[in-house]
Amino acid sequence: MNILQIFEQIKQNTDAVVSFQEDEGPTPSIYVRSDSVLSVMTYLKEEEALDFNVLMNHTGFHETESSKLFWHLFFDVSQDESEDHHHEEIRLFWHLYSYKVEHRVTIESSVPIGKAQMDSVVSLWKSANWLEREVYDLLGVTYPGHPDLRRIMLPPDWEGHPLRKDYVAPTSYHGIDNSPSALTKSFEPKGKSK
Amino acid sequence: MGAYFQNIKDGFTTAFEGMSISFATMFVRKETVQYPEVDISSNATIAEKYKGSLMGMPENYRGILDVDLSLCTACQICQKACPIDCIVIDNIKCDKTKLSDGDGSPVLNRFTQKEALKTRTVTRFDINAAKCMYCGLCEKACPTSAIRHTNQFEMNRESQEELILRFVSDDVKATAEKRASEIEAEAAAKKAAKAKKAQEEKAKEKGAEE
Amino acid sequence: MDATLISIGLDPLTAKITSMVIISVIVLLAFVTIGGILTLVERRISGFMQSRLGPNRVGPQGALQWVADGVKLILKEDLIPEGADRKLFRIAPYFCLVGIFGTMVVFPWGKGVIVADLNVGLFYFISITALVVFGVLMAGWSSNNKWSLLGGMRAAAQIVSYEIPVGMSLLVPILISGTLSMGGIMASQGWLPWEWMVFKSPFAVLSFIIFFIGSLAEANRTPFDLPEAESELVSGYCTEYSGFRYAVFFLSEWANLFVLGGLTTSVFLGGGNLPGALEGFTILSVLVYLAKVAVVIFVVIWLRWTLPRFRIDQLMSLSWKYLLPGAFIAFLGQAAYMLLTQHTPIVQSIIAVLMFLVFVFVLIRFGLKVRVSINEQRIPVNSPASNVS
Amino acid sequence: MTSALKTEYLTINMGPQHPSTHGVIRFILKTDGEIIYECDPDVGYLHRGIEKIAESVTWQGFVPYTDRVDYVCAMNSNLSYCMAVEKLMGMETEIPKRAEYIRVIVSELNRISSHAVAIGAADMDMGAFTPFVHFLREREHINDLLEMACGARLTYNYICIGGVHNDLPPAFLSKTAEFLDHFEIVVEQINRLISYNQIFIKRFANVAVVPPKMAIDYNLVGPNLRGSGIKFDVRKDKPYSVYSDLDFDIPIGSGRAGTLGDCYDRYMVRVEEIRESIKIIRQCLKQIPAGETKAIVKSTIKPPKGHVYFRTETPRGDTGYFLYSDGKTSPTRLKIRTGSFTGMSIIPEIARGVFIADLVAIIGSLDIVAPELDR
Repeated sequence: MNILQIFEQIKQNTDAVVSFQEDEGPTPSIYVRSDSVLSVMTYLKEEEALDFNVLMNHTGFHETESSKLFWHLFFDVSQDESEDHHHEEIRLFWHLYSYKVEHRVTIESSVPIGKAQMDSVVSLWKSANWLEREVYDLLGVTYPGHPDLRRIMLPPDWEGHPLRKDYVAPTSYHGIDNSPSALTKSFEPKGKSK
Repeated sequence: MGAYFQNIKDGFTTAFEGMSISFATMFVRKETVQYPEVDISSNATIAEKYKGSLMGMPENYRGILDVDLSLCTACQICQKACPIDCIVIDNIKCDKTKLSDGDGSPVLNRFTQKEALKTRTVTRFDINAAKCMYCGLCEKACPTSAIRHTNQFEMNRESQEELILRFVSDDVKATAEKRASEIEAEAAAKKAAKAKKAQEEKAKEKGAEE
Repeated sequence: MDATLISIGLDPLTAKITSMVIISVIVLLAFVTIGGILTLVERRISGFMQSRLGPNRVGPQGALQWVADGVKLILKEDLIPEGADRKLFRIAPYFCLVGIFGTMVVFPWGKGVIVADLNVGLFYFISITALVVFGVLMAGWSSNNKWSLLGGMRAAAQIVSYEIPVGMSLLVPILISGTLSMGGIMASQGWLPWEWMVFKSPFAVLSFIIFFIGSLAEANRTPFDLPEAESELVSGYCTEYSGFRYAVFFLSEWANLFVLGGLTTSVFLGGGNLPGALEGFTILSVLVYLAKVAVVIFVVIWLRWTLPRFRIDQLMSLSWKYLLPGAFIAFLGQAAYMLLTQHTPIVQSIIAVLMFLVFVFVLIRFGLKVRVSINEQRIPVNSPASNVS
Repeated sequence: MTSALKTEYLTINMGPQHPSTHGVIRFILKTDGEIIYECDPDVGYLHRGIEKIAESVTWQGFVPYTDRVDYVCAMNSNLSYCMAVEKLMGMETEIPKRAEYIRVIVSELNRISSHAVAIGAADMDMGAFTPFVHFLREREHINDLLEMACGARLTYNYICIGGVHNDLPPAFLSKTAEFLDHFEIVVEQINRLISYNQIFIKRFANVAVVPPKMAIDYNLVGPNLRGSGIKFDVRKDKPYSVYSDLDFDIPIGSGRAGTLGDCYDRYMVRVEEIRESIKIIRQCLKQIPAGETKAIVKSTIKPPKGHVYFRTETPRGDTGYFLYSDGKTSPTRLKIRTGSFTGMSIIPEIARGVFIADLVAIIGSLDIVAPELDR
């Protein structure tokens, strides 16, 4: 089943707010508003004809440009969401696959950076457990409903979420100095902007 | 009960099988390369001294970087290609043919005089061998094959500073800088002369007008 | 030696004490040397089995590697971990050492070359090696390290379990020779292979196999090296040991290997027996004995570098479900066999020769297998000569 | 063993430096004597922030970093990343045929060497050191071949966006053929040495059974998934590169020593995959065409805005590269979903009620490589 058919099915059978995105790269995705992600996922998993039994990947990134926000114009963003929402957001991706039907789908959603919260899908796929922990660790998205949400890659007392674009690496950690030496500095590029 | 005796039988026969192989291995050639005695960077020695089945070093082995400054055009492509910033190149505008040693042969560049006048000269070419990850991207990016990997891999030094390969010596740098300032001065003098001439002409024109 | 000392003018008591001291020093040095050399031998052999050369830098072909290792270990700092039971920690290695070196008293180096041919020699042998358990358990407990503790507990469970099948299987040679003395057991065998204890009856073969497997387990050799299973327990009971104390553990472990070989040889493989014509050449007897021990040690090393390790429950099930019933069968079977054939020694001899022929047949089968494997491994690959272009 | 005999649990810290964790992984074990009651894997000791680094290097400059994601099969990591970028740029049809074949040859050679290490390490965990060294010896031959192709033994950086960096040296193909003839026999010999050994089978059989449903739920991939009896291989089911032209089988677990999906099944799937890889390379050596080895690619590429999730079959299973491009010279987001990561997440569940020695077997049979796990 191709992604357009899947999109139509979702649109017909759930009351979720979805839209089809095809202009972004070789794999089109289905955009789902953050509050209906869990219901769409449950539908995708449990509908026999779709039967998405694998969550291959779950990830996200920090979108600093507001170009993506036109989606919210379409979908009538409620007023109570914070102002940060209109500047920066975290876009989340789920890549699903079905060993039975042998088709795949990319689900996309976004949460505002000030209120980075997403429903956990651990109840549907157990592989979501570690993947969501990783997103929480590196991007700072919290998952209410996750059984064991703690840092996975970084130490428990680490501050900040490194994959956010505004993250500044600490110069020291528990007394371990991380600032570059004179030697390293002399090799820092001048012309290259990094 | 059958499984019980099957276990015993399988235990003995498979152990027997395994023992035959480990015993046989004792009589087959050994793969150890006795490194300092066998010079592994030379294929000839390896063929002569070493009886195992490992090969010597290939032609395109990616060892410690080396730069042929007579080929370098100071274009800084390698510096940009390096993913970990272990190459630093500084350059200045300079007449390279003047940068010669006693017998008159050019030190830095073998370009013709005309070209040399236009090219830039490297005043700093440092490679941090401690940081280099030997990926070969600089070698592939270089348009003149000035930077390349050698088949050397031995480079133990006492400090990190000694691991920095400096290809331009301070003398050459000083000479180049001196020459550059001379060129600048010459250019400035020329410009000044030109300006003066222009002024004089202007004055002349003014005088003629008057 | 006493007599020599008395003849140069010492009184009998002093002579006795002096000779004991001299003998102890000789024995200690001999065992240290044997243990040391065996570490080297093991490393070289394992190297050859893995297409490597093994240590070959110190001395000709690495012959002095063990000395260098020993010196290094002695010079190292002696660490005792924080929170360790210091007394037990210090004393534990010596229990292992005494357990192994104590066997020296009844160790038959050859025909007639034995310190004390006790009439309960074999019994003494089994009892004194049990001291090793205490050393290992103490080391594991006192280290204040959970991995060490697990190693110590495993060792205790393992060695205590395997004492039983080993003891049972040794009853068969005792039945055949009718004595517990090491010299007596050795004397009851001849120099020809089919006169050895192992080929005397089918049940002797069974008891030999059980004894060999069981003593591997008692010496903590792979496939039974659970107490110091490297990939599981880091280094088991000796994880926290360093320096001289570690060297003592190390040494007693390899000396134990020699003891294992020695016991197997003297009880089952004919010891240092010589043909009648050569009777009296003690040195030759010792050499024959040592050669046999070397073969047994080689087999043990070879097994170690071939087989994977058991799991603890499989280890226990092997001991209680396979070896122990086997040992009982061997013991009862041997008794019945002797009862049936006691008046027909010729039948006994024929069966012994047959057993030996079966063994030779197995050896030939094995040789053919090895030849095939060697040929398979000799298929050329990446020949360096062709690489030079 | 009644509940009246229950004792206090012993908390043991296994790792981060432990001989059997193959890298830096830590397990916090709650045990009852030797039996594990609870196992909590603590990962992240090798987290080098490769995904963060990607945000500041160029698209081409990231290729050497993919070597470091999984150094046991660097060639496959190169391939995954480069194909993902090519897909993002829409240039997957421009790759020359010869380059595709070279890519398949080198990545299958690398798969063999990776499986050799995986199998050897599993043997070593079981206490048999010799097979491990034998496998490493064979791996050295492969390293020699790959060094001949690209000049490095471990971190190759050979496959680049648009093809491969340089053509194979003339002797490469004949030497590879020679090696395969040698290796096919030797691998069977090493199997006789260890894989068919009764003690070894008993150690691996019926340990840590992963039923097919659980394997899917936890998203096990690659040999671990196939060990549970699910016939899925990205090379066959979603073919990329020239795999659709090649003929090979997908070995799956069948419970040959006990239960379907036990450690021995996962182990033997790898052994059989080595044979399949040999088959693939032999076909490639026959079919490889002459021609260019690299498509024309700009020195600084800027893929169009968009995202892609590209899957390839690496030795540790279906590895996914998620790329998001903003049309700049470096990725906005790069995420690597690796086989070890999902493989590791199943351990708390299957390592309940097993011996400590079995946990070692589980790690060995799942073939977890710490740098790939943490990235």
